[in-house]
Amino acid sequence: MSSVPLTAYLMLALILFCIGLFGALTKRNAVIVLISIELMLNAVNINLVAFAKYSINPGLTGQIFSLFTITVAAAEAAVGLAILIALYRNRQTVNVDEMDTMKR
Amino acid sequence: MDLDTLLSFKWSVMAPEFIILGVATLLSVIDLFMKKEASRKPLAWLAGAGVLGALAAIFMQLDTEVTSILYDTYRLDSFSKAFKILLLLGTLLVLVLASNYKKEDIDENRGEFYYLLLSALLGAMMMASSADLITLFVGLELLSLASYIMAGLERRNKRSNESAFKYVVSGGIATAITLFGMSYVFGLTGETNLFLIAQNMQDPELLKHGFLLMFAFLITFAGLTFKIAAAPLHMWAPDVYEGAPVPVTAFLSVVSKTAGFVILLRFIIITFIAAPGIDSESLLLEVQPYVMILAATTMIIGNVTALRQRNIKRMFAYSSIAQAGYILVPFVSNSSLLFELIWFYLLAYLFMNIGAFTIIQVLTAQEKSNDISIFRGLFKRSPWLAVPMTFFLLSLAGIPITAGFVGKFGIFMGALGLEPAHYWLAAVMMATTLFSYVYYFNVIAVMFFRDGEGAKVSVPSGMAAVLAFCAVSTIILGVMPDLALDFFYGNFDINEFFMNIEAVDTHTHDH
Amino acid sequence: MLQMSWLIPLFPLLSFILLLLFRKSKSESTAWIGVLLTGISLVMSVGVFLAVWQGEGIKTEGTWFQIGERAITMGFEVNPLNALMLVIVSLVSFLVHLYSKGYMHGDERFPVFFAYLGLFSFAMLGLVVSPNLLQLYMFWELVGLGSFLLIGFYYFKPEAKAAAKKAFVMTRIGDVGLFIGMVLLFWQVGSFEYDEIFASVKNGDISSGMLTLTALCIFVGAVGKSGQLPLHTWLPDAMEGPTPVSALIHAATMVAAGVYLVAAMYPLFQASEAALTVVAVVGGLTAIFAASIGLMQKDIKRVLAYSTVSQLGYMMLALGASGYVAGIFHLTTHAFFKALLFLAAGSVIHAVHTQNIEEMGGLWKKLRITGPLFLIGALAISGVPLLSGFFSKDEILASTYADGKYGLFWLAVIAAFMTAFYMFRLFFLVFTGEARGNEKGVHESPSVMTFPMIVLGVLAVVAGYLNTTWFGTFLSDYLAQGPVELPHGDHHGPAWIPLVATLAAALGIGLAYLIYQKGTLSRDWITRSFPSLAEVIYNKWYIDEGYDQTVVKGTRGLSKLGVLFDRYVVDGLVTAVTNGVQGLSKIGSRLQNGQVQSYGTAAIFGIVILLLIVALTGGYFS
Amino acid sequence: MNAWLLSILIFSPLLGVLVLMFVPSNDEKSIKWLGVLGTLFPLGIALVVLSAFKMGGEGLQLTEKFSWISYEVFQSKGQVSYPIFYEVGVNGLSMVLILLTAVVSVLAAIASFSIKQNWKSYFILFFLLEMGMLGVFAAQNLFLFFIFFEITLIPMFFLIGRWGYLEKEKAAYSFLIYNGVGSAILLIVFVALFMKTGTMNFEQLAYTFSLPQAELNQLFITKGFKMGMLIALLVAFAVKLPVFPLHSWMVRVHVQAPPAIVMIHSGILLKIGAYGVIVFGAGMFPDQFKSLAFVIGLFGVINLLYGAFLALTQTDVKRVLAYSSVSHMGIVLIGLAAGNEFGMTGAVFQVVSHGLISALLFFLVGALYERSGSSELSAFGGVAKRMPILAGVFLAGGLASLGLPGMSGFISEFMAFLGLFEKMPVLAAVGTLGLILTAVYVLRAVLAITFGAEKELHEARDLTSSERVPAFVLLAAILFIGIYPAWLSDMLRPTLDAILLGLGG
Repeated sequence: MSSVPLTAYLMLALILFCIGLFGALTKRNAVIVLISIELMLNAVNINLVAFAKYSINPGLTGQIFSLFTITVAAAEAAVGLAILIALYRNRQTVNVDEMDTMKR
Repeated sequence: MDLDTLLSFKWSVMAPEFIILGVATLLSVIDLFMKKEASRKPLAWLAGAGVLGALAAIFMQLDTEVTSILYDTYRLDSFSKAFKILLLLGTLLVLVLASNYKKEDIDENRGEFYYLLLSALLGAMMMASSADLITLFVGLELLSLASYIMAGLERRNKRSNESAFKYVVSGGIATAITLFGMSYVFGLTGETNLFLIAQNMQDPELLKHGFLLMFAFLITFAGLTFKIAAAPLHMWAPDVYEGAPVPVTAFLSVVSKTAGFVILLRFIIITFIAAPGIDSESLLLEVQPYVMILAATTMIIGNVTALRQRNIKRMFAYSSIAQAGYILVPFVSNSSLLFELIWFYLLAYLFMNIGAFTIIQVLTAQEKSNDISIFRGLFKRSPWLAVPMTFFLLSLAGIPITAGFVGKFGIFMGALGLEPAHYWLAAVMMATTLFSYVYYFNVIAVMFFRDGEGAKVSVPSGMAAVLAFCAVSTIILGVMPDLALDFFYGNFDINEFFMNIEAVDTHTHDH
Repeated sequence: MLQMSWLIPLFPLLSFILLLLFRKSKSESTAWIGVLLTGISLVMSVGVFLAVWQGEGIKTEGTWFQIGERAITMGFEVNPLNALMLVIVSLVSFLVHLYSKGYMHGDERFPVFFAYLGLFSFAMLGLVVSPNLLQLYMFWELVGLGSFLLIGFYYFKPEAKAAAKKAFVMTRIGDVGLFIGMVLLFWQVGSFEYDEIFASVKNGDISSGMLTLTALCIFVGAVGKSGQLPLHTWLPDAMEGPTPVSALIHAATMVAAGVYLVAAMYPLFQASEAALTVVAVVGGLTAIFAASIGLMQKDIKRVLAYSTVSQLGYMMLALGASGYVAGIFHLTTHAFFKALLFLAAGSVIHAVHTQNIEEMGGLWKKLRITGPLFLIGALAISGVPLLSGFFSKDEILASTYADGKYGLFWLAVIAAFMTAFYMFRLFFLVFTGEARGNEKGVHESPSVMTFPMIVLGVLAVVAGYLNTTWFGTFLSDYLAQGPVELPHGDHHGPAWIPLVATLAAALGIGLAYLIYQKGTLSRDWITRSFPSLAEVIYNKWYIDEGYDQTVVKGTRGLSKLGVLFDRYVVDGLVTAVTNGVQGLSKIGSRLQNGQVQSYGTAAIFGIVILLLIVALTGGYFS
Repeated sequence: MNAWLLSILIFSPLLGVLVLMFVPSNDEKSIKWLGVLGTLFPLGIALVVLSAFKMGGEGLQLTEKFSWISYEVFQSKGQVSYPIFYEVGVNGLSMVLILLTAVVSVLAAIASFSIKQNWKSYFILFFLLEMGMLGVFAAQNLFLFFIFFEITLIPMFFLIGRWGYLEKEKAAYSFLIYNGVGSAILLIVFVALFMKTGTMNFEQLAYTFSLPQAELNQLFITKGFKMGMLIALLVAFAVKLPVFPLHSWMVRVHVQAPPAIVMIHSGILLKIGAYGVIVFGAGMFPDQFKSLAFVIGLFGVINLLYGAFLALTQTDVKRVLAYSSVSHMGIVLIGLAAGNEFGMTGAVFQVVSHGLISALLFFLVGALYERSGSSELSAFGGVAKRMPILAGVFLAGGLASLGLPGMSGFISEFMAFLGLFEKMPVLAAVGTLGLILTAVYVLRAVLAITFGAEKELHEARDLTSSERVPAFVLLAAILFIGIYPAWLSDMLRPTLDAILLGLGG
C-alpha cells in the first residue's frame, strides 16, 4: 500500500474541481470556460481512480468509469467548441459576458 | 469477453434501442448522400417509422420477464418499458413538430435534426434501461450532447447559438457536479452496478460515513436536477427554451425532462433505498427535508417568476420548472405509489405540454413573435386552436377533467400518503399552483377576452393531428384516468424495479 | 260562528289580491270590493263578539311545520280580549274603507290604496286572532308592512318616503325586542302558545329575572309599535300618509297593537312587578311628554298624532298600574274618538287643502257636519263627563291611584289638562274665528265620508257606557272570562278622582277658550315667558335631532369606517400579498440576468447552502 | 331508468351544449331560446328525480356507484387499494339544492336574454356551469365533489371575464384566485382524508370518523388531525360562503359579473360553501364542529353585522346587494353554530331562501341596469311611477330580504336565531342588531330607487313579459316557502336529523 492516503487524492480532486468551477464561473473567455469544465471532469476522474484503488470497497469499475468520463468529456468539449464557433460566426465574440440577449 | 459470451446475451431485449440506433444511422447516411437542395421532409417519415417500430417492439416486450444483459448493465424491466413508452411517444410527437417547423435555417439541417433527435432518444432510452452508473452516465451524455446541438440548430440565429452555448456550459457544469457526486457513491461502495451499490450500502462499515454519503447524495441529486430543470440547476431553462427552436424546446421540456426523472428514479431509489443516514437511520428518510426544500424552491421559483413573463416560450420554461417541482414532491416521501404517480404525471405532462408547444409553434411561426400578444383574440380567429390550448393550460394548471388534475391529485396522494404526511409541502404546492393560475389564465384571458386582429391561423395537417391527439388524450386521461392506470397496473409490475437477478451471481463470481 | 272566525282576516286579504289584480282599473267602484269584503269581516266579527259575550271561546291549531320533534303551530283563537279587538278593528277598517272612497277620489292609484288597506286589515285581524306569540309576531310585522306601504302611498314625496322608512325601521327596533323576548320565552317554556306560557308562568317554571327580562323585551316591541317613549318619533311623521290611513292605522288599530300585546301577555307582566312598573312609568312619561309637544304643533294631523301618542301612554300607564280593564277600555273608546277626530280632520283637509291650522279658521259654518263631529271627538278625548273618554280616563286615573303610583297619577292629570287644552286650541283655531286662509270652494264632504264619521261620533259618545260604575261594568265582566286574572278589589278609587279629571279638562278647555277664542290672553304669553322651554317643546324636545346626531350619525360613521376598513385593511392585505408575490417575481427575473455563469454560481450557491445545512444540523462541525 | 336518473340529470345540460354546437353563432334568437330550453330540460329531469325521491326517506336515494379510478398501493400491511368511485346520490338536503339549481338556472337563462354578444359560447359555458352545480350537490364522494366544484370555477371565470362590466377581468381573476385558495385547501384535505381512511365516500368517512378513538389511532387519525381537517375545511368553505374577511372577491364579482351570472353565483354557488360546511363539517366531524360552534357563531354574527354595516352607505345598488349577501350568509353560519334542529334547518332555509331572493334582486338590478345603464342609487328615483311592476317586485324582494314574515327570509332568520338563542343567547342578541340594520339598508336602497321624485331613465319600460317570468316565479317561490315551509322542512328533516344525531342534538 502506498503511503499516500486516500484523503490526499480526494483533496486534490476537490481542489481541482473547485479551480475548474471557479474558472467556469468567472472567466470571460468562453474557451477557458469550456476548458475549466474539462478540469472539473478530470477532478472526477482522479476521484474515481483513487477510489478504485483505495476505497473501503475497492473495485476496478472505477477506472473503467473514468475512461468513459474522459471520452465523454472530449465529446462534450468538441460539441461545446463547435457551438462556440457557430456563435462566434454570428457575434464575433467569445466573451461569455456578452451572451445575454435572453434574460429576465 | 469472447464472442460466445456476446452471443449468449438475449439481444432481443434491446430491440427498441437497436431500431432507433439503426434508423438514426440510416438517417445520417441518407442525409449525407442526399442532394443539398432536396427536401428532407420524407426523412421524417422514416424517423417516425423508426420510433413507431421501437414502440411496437416495446409493446411486444410487455410480457417479457425482467431480463438483464451485458453483466446487468442493461436491464429490461417494467420500469424501463413504462418510461420508454413515454420517451418514444414524446419523441414521436416532437418529430411531427420538427418536420413542420418552418425556418430557412432549419431546412438545410432538417436531416440532422431528425437523427439528433433519435440519438437523444437513444440516450434517454439507455438511461431507462441502465442498471449501471457507467451506462447511465453515457446515456445521459448522449442525450445531453444531442440536445446541445439541437438547441443550436438554427445556426444563423444568434439566440439559438446563445441558447446552445448556455446549455453546453450549464450542462457541462451539471455533468461535472453529478459525476463528482457519483464518484463518491462509487468510492463508498466500490461498485458501479446499481444493485451492487445498494447491496454494499448495507455494509456496516458505511455507517461511519453517513455524512459523506449524505453529501454524495445531495451533490448527485443536485447535479441531476439539471435535466429536469429543477432548483438549483434550473436557471438555464428559460434562456435555452427561449432561444432553441420550438420543437427542441418541446423536446427539452418533455422528453429530456422525462429522462431526467428516469435517471433520478433509477439512481436514487435503487442505490439509496437501503443507505444509512447520519444517525444510522434510513438516508432517504433523512434527506426528506432537503428534497422538500428543493421541490418547494423549484415550485416557487418557477411559478413566481413565470408571472412576469411576456414571452410565451419563456413562460413555458418557467412553467416547466414549476412542473418539475411538482413531480419532485413524491420523491420526498417516496411512497410506494411513486412510480405510477410520476409515470402518470409525465404522461399527462407530455400531452399537455407538447400540445401547447404545437400551438405555440404554429402561432409564433405565423406571427413572427414570441410575445404573449400573439394569442390575442385567438378564440375569435381560430377557435379550434383556442379551445385545445385552453384545455392544455387548464391541465397544466391542474383543473379537473383534465389529465393534469389527476396527475396533481396523484402527487398529493404521494405527498400525504405516508406518515409523516407532508402538509407543508402540499400547501406550498397548492399555493404556487394558485400563482400559476394567474399566468396560465392570463393566456386564456388574452385568447378569449382581448380582441385581436390578425388572420385566421392555418394549421398544417400533421400539427393538427398532434393537436387533436394531445387534446383528446388530455381530456380522456382526465375523465378516465383508469385507462392509463389500468394499463400501467396490467402490464407493469413495479416490483421488478427492485428485482436483482444477475447481480447476486456476478457478485459471488467476483469474489 | 266561532269556527268560522279564521275567515275574518281572509276577506281583506282577498280584497288585497283582487284589488292588486284590478290595479290598473280607472273605475273607482273598485273601492266597493274593499268595502264589501271588510263589511263581511265586520259582520262576522260582530257575530263572533256576540258569541263570546255569551261566554264561548275557541282555539284551533294545526301544525305549520315541524322541526325535529317540535311542531310550530298556526291557528286561531277567540277570547274576550281579541273578540273585542276584532270588532274594533273591522269596524274602523270598514268605516275607513267607506270614508276613503270619498277621500281618495281622483287619485290615480285609487285601487292600490284600497288594496293596501285590505292588506293592512288582513294583517291586523290576523294579529288579533293569533293564538301564539310566533303567529302574532308574523302578523305584527305584516301590520308594519301595511303601515309602511300606506305611509309611503304618496311615494313620490320625499317626506313620505322618509316617513315610511322611519316608521318601518323604528318599529323594527321594537320588533327585535319582541323577537328576543319571544325566543327567550320559547326556550323557557318550549312553546310559543299563550296558554303554555301562562301555565309556566303560573307554575313558576321561569325564574323571576327571566320573567322580567322577557316581559321587558316584549314590552320593547309594544313600545315600538305604540309609539311610546323613546321610539315614538315615527308616529307623527307617519302623518305623511293619507288621512284615512292615519285614522285607521295610526290612531285606532295598529298603534293600539302594542297595548293589545301587553294586554294579551298580561299574565306574564303580572308576574313581574318590575316589568309592570316599567310599563307604567314609560306610559305615564309618554302621556305627558307627547301631550306637551302637542301643545305647540301647527299641523292638524300632527297635533292629533301627538295626542295619539299621549293617549297610548295613558293606556300603557293603565296596564302598568294593574288597570287591565281600564287600559282596554281606553283602547276601545280611544279607537272611536280618535278615528273620528282623524276622519274629521281629513274632512277638513279635504275641504281646505292644507294641514296648517294657522291657515284655517271659521270653518264651523262651512262644515256643518264635520264641525260638530269634531267637537264631539274633542270633548270625548278631553274627558268631558258623559262622553266615552271621560269614563275610560277616569278609570285609568283611578287604577293608577289605587295602585299607589301617585306621582304618575298627577302626571296623568296634568296630561289630561294639556290634552283638553291642545284639543280645544285645535278646535278653536280651525272652526271658530276668522278664516285665515284660502276658503274658496270649501264645502262639506260627501256623505260617503260623513256617514262613517257620524257612526264614530255616536260610538264616541256611547262607548263609555260599556264600563261604568253607574250602569254596570259590562266590560270588566266580559273580560273576566278571559285568561287574565283580573286584579281583585275596588278599582274605583276615591270619588274625588272624577272631579279632578273633570276639573283638569275644564281648565284646559277654558284656557284654550281664553286664548284662542276670546283672545283674553295673548296667544304667545307662554312663549314669551318661557322662551327656551317653548323652543324646546316646539322642536319636539329635539328628540329627532338627538337621534340624528347620535344613533344615525354613529351608525353611518361606523358604516363609513367599515368601508374604509374593507378597502384598506381587508383589500389591503390582499394587495400586500399580491405585491409580495410580484416583488418575488421581480427578484426572480432580476436574478435571471442572462449570464450563464451567474446561473452556475447560483446553482453552486444552492448546493453549498444545502451542504451547509446538512453540516450544521448534522452536527458535523460541533 | 331510475338507476341512471341522477347521472342523466347531472349531465343533462350537456345536451344543450351539443345542440348549440350545431347552431350558427350569429343566430341570436335560436341560441337564446335554445339556452332556455337547455335549462328547462334539466329542470324537467330534476322534477322527475323529485318524483322518484321518497319524501322523508332516510339516507341516500337514487344512488349510483361505479368503479372509476383505482390506485394500488403496497404497504407493509400488504396490498391496499385506494379506489375512487363515481358515486352519486341524493338526500333531502341535496335534493333541495338540486331543485334550487335547476330552477334558478332556468330563470337565469331567461335573464340572459340581455346578453349582447357571443351568445353561443355564453350558453355553452352556462350549461357547463349548470352541470358543475348539479354535480356538486349530487356527488357522494370527495373526489367527485371536488371535480364538480372546480368545474363550476372555470365557466364562471369566463362568464365573468368575458361578459361582465368594466372591471370584469379583475373580478374574474379575483374570483379565480380566491376560489382557488378554497379549492386548494379542499384538495389537500380531501387527499389527506383519502390517504388516511382509504375511502372518499361521505357516509363511509363519516362512519370512520365516528369510530372510537382507539380504532382511529390505528389509522393514525388523532383528535388533532380531525380538528385540523375541520378547520381547513371551514376555511376553504369560508372562502366560498364567503366569510369575513374573505369576502372581497364576492363583492367584486357581484358588481362586475353579468346579472344572470350573479343570479347563479349568489343564488347557488355561494351555497356550495354552506352545503360543504354542513356535509363535511357538521356531518363528518361533529364533535370538533361542536367545540368550534362558538367561533362559527361569532363569525356568523360578524358577517351579519359587517355586511349590514357596509351595505348601509354603499352608493351602488349592486354593492348594497353584495354586502347584503355577506350579511345573509352570516345567518347561515349562525344557524350552523347553533347546532340544534332549529339552527340547522334555519341555515338550510336561509341557503334556499337567499338563493331565491338574491336571484330575484339581482335579476331586477340587471333589468334596471339595462334600462338606465347604471346601477348607482343616485341614478334612480321614482321608478314606481313608470315601472310599477318592477318597483313592486323589487320592493317585495327587498322585504323578503329583510325577513318579512310570509316570505322565505323570515323563516330562515327566525329559525337560525331561535336556534342560536338556545346555545349562545348573548351572541344571538348582539346578532339581532343585524335585523334592524338589514331593514335600514334594504329600505334605503329599495326606496331610493322606487320612491321619491322621478328621474329620467334611458328607457322607462316596465318589465317585459319575458322578464316577468323569472320575477314572478322567484317571488312565488319565496312566498311559497314563506307560507308553507313544511314542504321544505319535511324534505330536509331526515337528512338533518342524521347530522344532528352526530352532533348530539
